[in-house]
Amino acid sequence: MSRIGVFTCHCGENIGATVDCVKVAEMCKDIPGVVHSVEYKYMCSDPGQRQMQEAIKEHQLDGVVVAACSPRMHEPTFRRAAGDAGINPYMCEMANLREHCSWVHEKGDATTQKAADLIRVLVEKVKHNEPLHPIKVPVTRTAMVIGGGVGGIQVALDIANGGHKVVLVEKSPSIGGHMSQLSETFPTLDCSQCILTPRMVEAAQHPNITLMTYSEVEKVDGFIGNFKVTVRKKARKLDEKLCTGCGLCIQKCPNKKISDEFNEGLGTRTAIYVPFPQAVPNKPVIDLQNCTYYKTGKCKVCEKMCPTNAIRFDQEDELVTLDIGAIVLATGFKLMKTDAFPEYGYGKHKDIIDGMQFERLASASGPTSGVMKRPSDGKEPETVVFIACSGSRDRAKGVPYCSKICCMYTAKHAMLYKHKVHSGKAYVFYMDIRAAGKDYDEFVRRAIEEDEVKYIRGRVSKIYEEDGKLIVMGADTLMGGEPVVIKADMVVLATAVQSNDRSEELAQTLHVSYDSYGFFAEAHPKLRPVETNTAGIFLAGACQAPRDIPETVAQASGAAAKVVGLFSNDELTREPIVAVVNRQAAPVYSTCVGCFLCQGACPYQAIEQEEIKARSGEVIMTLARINPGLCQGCGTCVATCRTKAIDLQGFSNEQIYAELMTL
Amino acid sequence: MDEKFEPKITAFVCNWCTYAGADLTGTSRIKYQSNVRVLRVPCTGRIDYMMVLKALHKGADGVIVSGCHPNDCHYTSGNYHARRRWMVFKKMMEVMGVDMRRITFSWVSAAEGARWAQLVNEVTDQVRALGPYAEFRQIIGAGIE
Amino acid sequence: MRIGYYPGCSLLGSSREFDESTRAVLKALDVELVEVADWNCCGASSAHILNHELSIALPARILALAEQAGLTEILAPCAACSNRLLSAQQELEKHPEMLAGIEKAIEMPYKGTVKIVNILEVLDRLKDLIAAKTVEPFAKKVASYYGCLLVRPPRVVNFDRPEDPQSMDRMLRAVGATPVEWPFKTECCGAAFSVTRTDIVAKLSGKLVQDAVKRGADAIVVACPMCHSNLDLRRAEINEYLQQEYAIPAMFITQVVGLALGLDPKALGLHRHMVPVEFAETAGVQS
Amino acid sequence: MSSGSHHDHHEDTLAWRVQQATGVKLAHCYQCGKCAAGCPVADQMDMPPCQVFRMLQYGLPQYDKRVLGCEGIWLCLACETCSTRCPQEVEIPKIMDFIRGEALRLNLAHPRSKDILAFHRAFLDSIEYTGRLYEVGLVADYKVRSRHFLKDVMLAPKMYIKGKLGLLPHLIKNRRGMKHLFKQTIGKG
Ligand SMILES: Cc1cc2nc3c(=O)[nH]c(=O)nc-3n(C[C@H](O)[C@H](O)[C@H](O)COP(=O)(O)OP(=O)(O)OC[C@H]3O[C@@H](n4cnc5c(N)ncnc54)[C@H](O)[C@@H]3O)c2cc1C
Ligand SMILES: Cc1cc2nc3c(=O)[nH]c(=O)nc-3n(C[C@H](O)[C@H](O)[C@H](O)COP(=O)(O)OP(=O)(O)OC[C@H]3O[C@@H](n4cnc5c(N)ncnc54)[C@H](O)[C@@H]3O)c2cc1C
Ligand code: SF4
Ligand code: SF4
Ligand code: SF4
Ligand code: SF4
Ligand code: SF4
Ligand code: SF4
Ligand code: SF4
Ligand code: SF4
Repeated sequence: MSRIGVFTCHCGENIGATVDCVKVAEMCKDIPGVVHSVEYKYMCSDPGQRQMQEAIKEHQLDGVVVAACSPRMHEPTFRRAAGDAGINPYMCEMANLREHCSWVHEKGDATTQKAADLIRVLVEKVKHNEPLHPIKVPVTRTAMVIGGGVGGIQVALDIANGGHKVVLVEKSPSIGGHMSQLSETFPTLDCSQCILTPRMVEAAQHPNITLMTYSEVEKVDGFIGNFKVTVRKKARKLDEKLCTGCGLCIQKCPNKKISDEFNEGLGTRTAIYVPFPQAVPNKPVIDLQNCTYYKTGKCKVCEKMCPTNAIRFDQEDELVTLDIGAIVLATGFKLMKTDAFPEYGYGKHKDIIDGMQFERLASASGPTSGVMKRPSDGKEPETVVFIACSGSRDRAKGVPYCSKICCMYTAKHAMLYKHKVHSGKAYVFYMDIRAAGKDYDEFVRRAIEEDEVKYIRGRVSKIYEEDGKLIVMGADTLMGGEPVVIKADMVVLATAVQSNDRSEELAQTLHVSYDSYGFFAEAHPKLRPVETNTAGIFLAGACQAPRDIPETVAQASGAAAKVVGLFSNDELTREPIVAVVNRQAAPVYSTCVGCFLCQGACPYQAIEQEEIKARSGEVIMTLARINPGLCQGCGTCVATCRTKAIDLQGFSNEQIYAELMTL
Repeated sequence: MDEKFEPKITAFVCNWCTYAGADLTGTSRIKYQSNVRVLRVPCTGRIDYMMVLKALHKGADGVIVSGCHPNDCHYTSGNYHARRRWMVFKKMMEVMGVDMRRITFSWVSAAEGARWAQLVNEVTDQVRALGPYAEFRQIIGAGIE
Repeated sequence: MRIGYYPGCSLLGSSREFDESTRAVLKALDVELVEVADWNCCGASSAHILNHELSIALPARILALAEQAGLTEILAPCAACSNRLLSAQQELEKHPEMLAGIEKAIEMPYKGTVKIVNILEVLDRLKDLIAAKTVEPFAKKVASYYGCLLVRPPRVVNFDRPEDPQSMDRMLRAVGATPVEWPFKTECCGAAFSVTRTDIVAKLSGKLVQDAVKRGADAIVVACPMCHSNLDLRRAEINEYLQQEYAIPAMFITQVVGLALGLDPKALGLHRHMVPVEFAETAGVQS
Repeated sequence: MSSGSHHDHHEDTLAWRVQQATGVKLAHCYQCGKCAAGCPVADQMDMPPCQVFRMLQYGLPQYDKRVLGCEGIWLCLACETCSTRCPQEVEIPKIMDFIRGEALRLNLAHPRSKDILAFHRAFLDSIEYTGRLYEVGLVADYKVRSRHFLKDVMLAPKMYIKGKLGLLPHLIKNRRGMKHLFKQTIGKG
């Protein structure tokens, strides 16, 4: 039988002025189960709390209702006090007499009656409360960062400098991402390699960072603080420990005409290769699709040349399973290809290139050593047209969103071109100029005012080739839609930023949400921008939405701070407001019938399938099981379950129906 | 209609938006009618509509269900599930002949203190005009024990 | 093979050779054409300019007649006709509320079950047979000209790709021709203004003729009578506008295929062109 | 909401009528100019398509009037180049069709539309009376209506020689049906 105490607070005049607190305390004495009911001026004051604690002991109370202000204000205070007095903190509830009654109603009997009703509801609830215990989960203090672009590198360095271990997983043979391909960067025009390469080296040499390049995440189990991640290390076909990176194998590989990804198809590489000279790690990999040995069974020149006998043709992929406490996704983006544009020739004109190809043409380390040469015939282009919003903001054939970075890099490209070809003409077709960063609009104005780049407001309808020129058919909407035709030598399309290949697949592996374009979804767009809705998994950079470098790095440091914050605990303590699926003795096991409707409803993927096995090992039934590490206590599953097999601790069916019965 | 009839209104509200919004009504000292009794749940997703029927059965003349605005759900999609279930529930109730003017589904955010007062007043007035919901308790009451 | 046939008005008059060559080629390929009895004009580019309902009722009558004849598929060689028929069919699918009024106007039930195909689709189905029966490869360089209505608007016609289409090029290659790479395959010739604004036609079609010649074509190949009229009938205006004597012939795809199959040029109506179908010996001959 | 807007009050502007009749939303046009950039006749239009939409977007009578009275709408060839490429999927020719109809209805059509109209009227007359296009009749009728008597006279004999000009109309059997069809559609307005 319950022994409940009720403590009604006047809150000075705040409650007392409209609610007759003395009368309320009297009325409460009649509620079945209430053995003690008093009122006091300020319950939250030290004497108030002490009074409650003494009453708990004196009257051997097993539950208390404090009728005072909003639980959103003082629930922790009174629960702590109740706990200190020796009862389970979750046996303490608050009735909100202030915000929901005295402040919003006039003085009178109805208000006093309402106050008593509010208390009655919570007394019924407390009667059905169960003692609960905060959930504690241990934390593995090793982070995994997936994606080794500038975002991933920054996350890894910040966490590592915070004193924790980091595993950086990169799918390509080198870290660096898109930034390693850039020539110079807006808005300062500093050399991309010069600022990135030192950070790449720092990441490689940091004692707390383990690089896993040429590797991909295959499987993720577990929950915050306790993930188990399986990574596939793809076979480079060489022993990284023996290889010194001398490059002899590369020099001698006879297979030299392979289109080079790093140079966006504007250069060539060998079958055994490092993607670019400053690659980290500087160890080659054999491209199985193009290596003569793997195609014909003959060659092995690289093996013969290698002074350290590092080549391993028989090397296989390796699966490694790691214990990880937190994961940061930083897998970046990809660009829409030029062949996506029917009206610009479906990619058949060699001199219509995308932004990244322009970066390689402008880069001192690129295929032309930074000299402006157009791809078709190597001539210096005298007129270059840049087309912004190519595929972006195009609901018909592209993506409806703005790619955010292209206004800026287009201004940069036009500028770089003018710096390299002084007599050249640069035209930019645009719809709006979105340059809302620090020093950004000034940068665009500089392109227009100082470098004399001509900006034309309009989209381009068609491009075709005639007498070695590209005829660009545009219009100028600032001249009432007048058609404008420009004969160009090269056209650069600022193609849309899209989510990276297979990002949906990766999101599903990690159980994080993604939007309809495949970008990973943040937990809240304004207040939790670096978290996902799966606890312990964070986001950085262009994998979430189009981003430039400053934003990527800022978000990366934010994600790192979250991880370091998480790792500052030995254990994670969580409110025990979680759902549970009932379990009963054999042969019933549970009222759960295994329909798994709850699984689809849970926003946090907290519901797993559990197999109940007979002693013989045969599966008798499959039941739902809630992972308390993942459950956030929303209760959606409870309402979804038709057999009432799930209940939510702290807001159980029994509690809520008990509350309803008092009405 | 009985001039003195004071309806009982039960409100199921989520902890993060509407409960906090109602708190704000208090801190802003906005007055509203005192007929409503609030039941706090973590999320509208927690609300099993049998609870709504139970409330009507146990004497409520009107029910309010209110949570976060679409896309603002603290639990990202709980209110979305609540809305989906609500559609089904509504159909079911219509078939059963429940007067849907008795049940109000709304959104009140943590910043909408005035909106909460307005909602409560509107519902209270409407239900007061409708009178006690005795039919429900007669027709269906027994069935949902 | 047996297929319904809707020639349309131009094929009875100004583009008789398209009708003649279509019939001749399909006959040679053992395709039986069943002409829709008592067909009417589809309304072409005039009806929709003046009245929306009329522009649907006219094609609907044709389709309903075809249904009554038990046809499941009809060939409309004229690109304008097939475009109008498709538009009307889709409009009625999208707006079933219009159906009652239309049925009342045409005094017939309309079900919308007839599939409408253009000449390139039919030829494409027969391409193996055509390749096998080709006796005189058309070893010329050609500019394949699709015009507007075969490929646009894509949501209505849903045929080939809207820019730089390939189906006619494939067929031309199959009969030994070499299509030139040119950018004006689907640029507008000015069709609707053939009679009223010959100045615009001269300009737009002139650009096509000029560019086709520049890119080395020996002939322009078309699949639409309106395109043909503009490129052939209106050649005098074009030449006057360009101040040049362009003699490059404009031929129907069916005429080209017919020649390759060894059919009599007269049966293909080649003598009816304003611009004679003649090729200089030196013209790029290759296969 | 299917209309994509939560405003249900509308004044009777041309834009509103366009939307009602064609289902095309003018607010979708974001003035990129791509339609004008590819339009084969934009350089001849006093008002290229994007500017037509810009004026309509205001919903002000003075701009509606300018749109209805411009020549550009009569020059549109319905070639669908613009709508095929429009990034916002605006069905431009459909709108042009409707505006031309409105221009005629309100007697605001540009004077130079007369020739074009004369042609289309002659065309439809031919169909109404014969069921099919009677080219000789069409040309003759058009010349009378447009008063361009001499234009194309030189072409006719050549076409005759080539067997392309039938001097007699092709009559369909059910000519009564044709008349009925016209009466039920265009005859209603
Ligand atoms: C043409 C162009 C010019 C630009 N110029 C500028 C400029 O001047 N200034 C500026 O501030 N910004 C510029 N940017 C933007 C800049 O490139 C991005 O902001 C930046 O690269 C984003 O970094 P990131 O780390 O998020 O992504 P990325 O650079 O894309 O790096 C992602 C990394 O993750 C790896 N990865 C992907 N998937 C997986 C997986 N499943 N598992 C493991 N690894 C994976 C990738 O291989 C890559 O290494 C430009 C962009 C473009 C396209
Ligand atoms: C009209 C308008 C509408 C907006 N709408 C949106 C919107 O819809 N969505 C959105 O995302 N953003 C919006 N913003 C932007 C948003 O307001 C800012 O991004 C945000 O407030 C920035 O937060 P902050 O903490 O950096 O700065 P602030 O909000 O300016 O806070 C700075 C605080 O520091 C205090 N302070 C200043 N100097 C000192 C000092 N010397 N010592 C101690 N304290 C000091 C100030 O008193 C203040 O409390 C809007 C801004 C404006 C102007
Ligand atoms: S030759 Fe051997 S050591 Fe040198 S880079 Fe190649 S694999 Fe490494
Ligand atoms: S075995 Fe392959 S990688 Fe090695 S040298 Fe030959 S082609 Fe190059
Ligand atoms: S950033 Fe500029 S160019 Fe890029 S999509 Fe947005 S508006 Fe267009
Ligand atoms: S200053 Fe503000 S309003 Fe102006 S362009 Fe920038 S963001 Fe837009
Ligand atoms: S909804 Fe209920 S019965 Fe179905 S699987 Fe989940 S817990 Fe089991
Ligand atoms: S209470 Fe919410 S978070 Fe927890 S398992 Fe149920 S649906 Fe998932
Ligand atoms: S192309 Fe479309 S969006 Fe652009 S101006 Fe024309 S109608 Fe408007
Ligand atoms: S349909 Fe009309 S407006 Fe559009 S491109 Fe063709 S002629 Fe121009």
